[in-house]
Amino acid sequence: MNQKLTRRRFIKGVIASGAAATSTAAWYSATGQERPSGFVERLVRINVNGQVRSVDVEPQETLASTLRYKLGLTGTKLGCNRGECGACTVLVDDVTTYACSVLTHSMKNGRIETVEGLESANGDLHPVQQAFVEELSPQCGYCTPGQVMSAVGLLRANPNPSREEARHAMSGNICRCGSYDSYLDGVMRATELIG
Amino acid sequence: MVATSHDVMPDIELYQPADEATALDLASRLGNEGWLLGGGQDTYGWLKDRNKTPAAMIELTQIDAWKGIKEISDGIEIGAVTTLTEIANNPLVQSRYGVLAKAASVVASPQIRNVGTLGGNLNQDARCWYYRRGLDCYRAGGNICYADSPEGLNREHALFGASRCVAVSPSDTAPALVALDATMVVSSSSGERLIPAEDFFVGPDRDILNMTVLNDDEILTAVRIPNTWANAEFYWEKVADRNVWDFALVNIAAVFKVSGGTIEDSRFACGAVECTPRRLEAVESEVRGQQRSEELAVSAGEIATDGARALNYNNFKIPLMQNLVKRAIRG
Amino acid sequence: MAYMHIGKDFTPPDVPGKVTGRIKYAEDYTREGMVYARLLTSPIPHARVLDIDASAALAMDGVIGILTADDVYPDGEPQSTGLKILTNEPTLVGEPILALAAVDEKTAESAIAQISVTFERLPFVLDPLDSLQPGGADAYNGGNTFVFRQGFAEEKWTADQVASFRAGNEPTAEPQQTVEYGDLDAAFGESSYVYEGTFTNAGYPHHSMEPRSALAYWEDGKLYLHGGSQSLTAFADGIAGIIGVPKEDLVFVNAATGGGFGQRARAGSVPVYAVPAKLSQKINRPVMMRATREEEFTLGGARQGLTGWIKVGFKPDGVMAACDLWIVSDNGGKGGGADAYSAADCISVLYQADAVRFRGTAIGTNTAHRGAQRGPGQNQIAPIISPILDVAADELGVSRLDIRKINAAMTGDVGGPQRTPFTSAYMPEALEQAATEFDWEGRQSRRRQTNGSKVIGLGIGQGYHNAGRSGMDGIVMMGADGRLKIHNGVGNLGTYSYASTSRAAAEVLQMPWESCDIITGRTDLHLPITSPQDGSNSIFTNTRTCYGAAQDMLTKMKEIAATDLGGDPADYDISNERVHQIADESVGYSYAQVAQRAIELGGKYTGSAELPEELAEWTQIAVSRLEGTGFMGIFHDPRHEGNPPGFTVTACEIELDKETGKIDILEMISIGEAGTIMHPKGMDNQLVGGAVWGIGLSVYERHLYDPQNGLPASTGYWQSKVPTYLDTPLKIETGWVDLPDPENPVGARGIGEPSMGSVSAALTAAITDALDGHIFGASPITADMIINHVAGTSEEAVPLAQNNFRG
Amino acid sequence: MGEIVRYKRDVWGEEVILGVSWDLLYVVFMAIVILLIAHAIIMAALAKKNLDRPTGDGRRVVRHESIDRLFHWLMAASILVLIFTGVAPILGLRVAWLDIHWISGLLLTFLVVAHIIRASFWQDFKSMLLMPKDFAEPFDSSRKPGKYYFEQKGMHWAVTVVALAVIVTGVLMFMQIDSPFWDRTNSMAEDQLGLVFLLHGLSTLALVALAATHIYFALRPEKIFYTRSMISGWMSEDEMAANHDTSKWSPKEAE
Repeated sequence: MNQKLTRRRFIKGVIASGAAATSTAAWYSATGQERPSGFVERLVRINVNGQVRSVDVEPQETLASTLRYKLGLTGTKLGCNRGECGACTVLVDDVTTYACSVLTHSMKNGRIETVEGLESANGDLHPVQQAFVEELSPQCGYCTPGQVMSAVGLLRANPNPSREEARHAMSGNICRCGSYDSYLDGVMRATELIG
Repeated sequence: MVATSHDVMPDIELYQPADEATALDLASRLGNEGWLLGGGQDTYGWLKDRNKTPAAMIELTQIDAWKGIKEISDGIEIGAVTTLTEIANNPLVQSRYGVLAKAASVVASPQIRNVGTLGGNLNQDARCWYYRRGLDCYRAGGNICYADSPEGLNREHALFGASRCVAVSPSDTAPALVALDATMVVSSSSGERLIPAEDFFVGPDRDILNMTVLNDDEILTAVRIPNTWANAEFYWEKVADRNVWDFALVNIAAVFKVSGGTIEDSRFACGAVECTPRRLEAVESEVRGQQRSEELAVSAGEIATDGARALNYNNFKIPLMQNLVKRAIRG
Repeated sequence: MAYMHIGKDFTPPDVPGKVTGRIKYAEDYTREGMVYARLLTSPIPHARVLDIDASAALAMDGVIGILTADDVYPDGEPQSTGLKILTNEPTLVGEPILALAAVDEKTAESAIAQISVTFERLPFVLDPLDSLQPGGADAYNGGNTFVFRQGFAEEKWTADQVASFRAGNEPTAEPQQTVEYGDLDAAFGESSYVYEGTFTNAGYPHHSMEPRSALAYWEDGKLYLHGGSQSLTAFADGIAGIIGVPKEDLVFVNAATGGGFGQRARAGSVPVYAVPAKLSQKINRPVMMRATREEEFTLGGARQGLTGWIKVGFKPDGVMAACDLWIVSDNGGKGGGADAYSAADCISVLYQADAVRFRGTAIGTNTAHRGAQRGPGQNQIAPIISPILDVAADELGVSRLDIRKINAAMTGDVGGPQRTPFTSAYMPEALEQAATEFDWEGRQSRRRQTNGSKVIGLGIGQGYHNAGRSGMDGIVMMGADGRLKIHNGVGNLGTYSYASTSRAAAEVLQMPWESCDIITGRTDLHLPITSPQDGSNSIFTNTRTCYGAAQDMLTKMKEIAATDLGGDPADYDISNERVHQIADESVGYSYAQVAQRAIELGGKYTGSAELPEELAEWTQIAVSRLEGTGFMGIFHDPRHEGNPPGFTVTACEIELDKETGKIDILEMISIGEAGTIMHPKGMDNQLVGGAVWGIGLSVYERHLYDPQNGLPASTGYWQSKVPTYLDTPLKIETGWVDLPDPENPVGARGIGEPSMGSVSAALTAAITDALDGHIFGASPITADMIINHVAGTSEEAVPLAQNNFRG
Repeated sequence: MGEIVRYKRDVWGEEVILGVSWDLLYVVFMAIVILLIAHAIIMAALAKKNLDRPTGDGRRVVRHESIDRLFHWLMAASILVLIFTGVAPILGLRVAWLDIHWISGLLLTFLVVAHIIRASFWQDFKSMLLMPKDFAEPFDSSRKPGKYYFEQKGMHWAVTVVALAVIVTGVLMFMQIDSPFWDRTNSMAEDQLGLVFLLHGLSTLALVALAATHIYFALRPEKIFYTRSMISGWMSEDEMAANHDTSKWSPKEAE
């Protein structure tokens, strides 16, 4: 327990005549007030890989937690859980996003796509996946789902990127094995596969 | 009680107000127990580490009024929860305020720019490693600075304006906005106040616990950039260790009004050398009315670091800052 | 030789699973009733736990139990360096003290905060030279160094000796280890250019992408352990011992590993996997222990930092006459490695110096544990020695390429203090190929060209690591379906060597790849022992075993065919998945038939008799379980002779901005010399991956500790500066010499480690080139160092400090 | 509320003292205000009995030499500046207080040291000494004091103790920040540092209370001639006779 009492909190205490701030939930229940509007409901319906799923999501839950531990979509990896590596990259409305560093509640209105949702109905790999296989882009593979999602996001926005554009778009993904060159080969190959 | 490595978001409430009034009301009711949430890129690390323990998050990104870039009578207004990606790619910003577009385009990484907001980038907390580790240093309300000592890891710390705390302003967009003479629109349930960008940030001498002058009940809702420096020549550069993720070792934003090779007027701001973006007024007056030249660049560069007080491992920032000023003047 | 598989690209079977996210890493598994464990780690760099009060935590809802060092070591902790499962005597911040299991991670974290641990704080030290000072703190309880078979010892220099070394002079203290060959004095006497100076290498953290999380549960007396490792059976063999479970009762499940660069090769580097295993045993629930990125920094450890003095002499023609090397290495909080010796060995191998002397002392510090990690010593010395070679070349008027060619190792040469002959060595060819493909000569006109504040630097560098072991076992099986099952105990660390070595077996049996299955990923599939997958050895080591096992199967096929169908085994050959008479191809068996016959015959054909002697215990267990289930080819690999080297050469062109200290690598080419290339794309991956590591080592990666309090400051990717897409070249060209090595049946040697060293050597050479021959004598060379050098400013850094900013 | 000491974790996670709980500032401030208001009310209720106040007219005697007055007011000013600059950040005022604070602190330190030396060798040190017999003074209306009456001596010595505490801890704290004279180090252990902060905080609280009390009494109508004397240097013989025993204090006549 942190005994820290910030000076500003003291001021607030003085101004508010000593009404100590506590946990808001406790405060509202103690004061008998209704919670202000905007308070989130835990049960949400989220669109993941084209399927709408009902999930009980804690207010503070990150999207990566929901995907991995509530929906079993373990393709989304946690490399750092701090937005410093990119292994958890998913697409939300086609935009690359660190799933470890957004709240599920913030993304609940978006179209969420993970690496598991890329294959076609008949099981064909997505061109990016196919290209990554052909170019042997992954090494250890732990960052690969994130790299795949970044590449897919790039190619949706720009189906014909230069290698330089590709590396900028992919730059939010660390590969500790150092397979950047092979991933870029893969992205360039994917542009050919997409045609 | 013993230090352990945390990684899981602790219990915390979340509010997602859909309109301005509710958000302002929440901010005022929750005070410093409420954490304003933009893109959250400088939030979840704090919370997972349990180094900041607000009771609730107030998410601002659902409020459309605070999003987007629009023209106003004098310049443009950028909503505070507009993403950095949108700012970097916005044609209006790119064409008129290129220095801001450039600055926004090199923040952190693409994914962080995709959800990270302008307001978040401006309000982000100090990146001093000790502070981030959750140590009870001055900035955390304690009574010590671990970085400002002969052995402290202070390579990334301040040259100017240190007062017990030696952390620097980590923002890339802040110097650009100071250079552009932007105005911060700050709202609370009791009204709105306009703060010049330069005065929005606060050093440890005046407030060691905060990086900006925002009060607990206030929300930065928009940034207005006047026409004064629209379409001006500009220089932007960020020098960081790595070209992705890293915060600037020093960055510079400069805008110029040039006529016939003569710099009629200019504004310079450097980041990562002080707790606030550092406006370089002495440089501005040095170059006013002068032709761009190497000699001018050198003399202005030296003036730029007058009064710098280096720590043990950030000496290099002095020549680096001088060099960036030189480069800005060379154009 | 025209191979069917070798030298050809293929898709390793796990790749689709990697691009679809389907392949499972340890933390992707769940188990009914699984609970979550988190670690409580030491907040103090050196301490003794006096008391643990977990009563408040254990009383919390959802808390299941805790595991302490007392549970793990009922007879007391081992009194030696080396990682412990849990400890009451932490010697670094972040060392695990106890683990707590709860119904979810959040509860576990909250509960850990309620545990009160009383520590006795002990003096700590973060730099070996500080520990060597009279009165300097000792990192361990009982000394600052650990002598094998003798125990802890304290080693001190005089204050003058430390000061003199820090001032740049040759250490005068007595080294722990001295190795030398040749007449050093005479060799220096012949030298017309002598360089002498000190240097520092920071350690660099392992930081594999997958933190070392692990899941363990017990079922039917067997321990199932899911964890990431670089080596499958070698790791399982070791971790069984650490946990204290009989080998036959351990099932190690490890389909994929999220990065392994040395620190996950041996169980001794990851004893923390015993935590979920023991905790699961204690609380009788499946336990998932998830490690955080911060914990991964500490658990993952780092390469040793080196502080040294080097003196190198060159004859007028550029021949390296002598190298004298004195290194104080940082053994971290848990003992280290032999990097310093390997650094000297590497100089001897790569530059064929007439005389070499190595003196070294290894001292503990209260920092992350040190050990195997991509190029022990060879790669740290690469950025130090390469610029020296260039300055010597310029001084002597020899071209920088020629000075490397003159000194290059070739077949017939010997290397290292032991004067070990190479199995084969084609360094001149590699240099030539790199120079040609890079147009080294043509580019010389660009050397030191300036463009504003930017200046061009050119660099060429070499990398080396011993790249092959032997003495392991191989098993191949075939069922009545005629498919070849290659039992491969090589770990899946991302090099695909588990697959490319398996191709040696397919090659022997001329088996279409589609008809082969690699049996791997979990030890209950009965896999033979292998060497740990460190030291660039898998390709050499395990092509030998796979090849040998398939050869055994081939011999047996011919025997069966000859017995059944007449003639002598020598009259038989194979093609199109048939064993048949050479004279009449219609007389023979399909593989399915011969396998069926083998199963009917049993005995040696199914692993029931006439097994090779000296099979490892681990392999024997596998064989005993496979016995009678199919046609078996089995092999125990005899020892090879000589040193199979892995060599690389890298050339690069950089643009260095003197005003910002930033380096842009414009072009880079890396050439591998690793015998026959098994798998071109895999080889390419090793070269480009090694390049990124080399760039990290040379200019980015940090290993920082706060000297005031011993806290690690580079626990995440951000602070440790792992290179990104935009810090590495847009395109790294690769190539290889591709000449076979005689000591390997398919001619192959390994490559993983040298690919990093040559890049570091070339890059630092290019930096020195761009700065008119300035030698930093350090890795990494960060932007601030370049800015300070150019501006003539300096920081008040402690000279030769390893875990802090260096001068 | 309720806590006196604030704690923090040191760099290794162990709980150490951080300083005084600034909630106490509020408590002390309110307590002093209440006490003084109570005093004022009581005094007002008793006021009728004390109608004949000594007059300031007539012959004047020297109470405070100009140098002493200068010392007093400089000390007063520096203490007030110190209190204001020290309390401002606690109250959340965004002022650049630290430099002013330590400069005032240095001034105060200098003045105090100079005053101690002066008082020890050149001033009538005895006049300020608080003797055991002085403790009877408040309870015996027949006893009149010398130059300083009991409460004044008490105030002086309380301020002395508190000011010395605040100065000693302040100097130690000053040594923990960067100054024009040195670059700071982290040589003081965190638990010791916390203790210094705590003592500085506690003495600050005491100083606030004493300063408030002192100012209150200085402004009381029946005492205001003392304040006048601290400004102008003199008091009337009438005032002296009414409040002091001239056998114990015989000041020279004012010009």
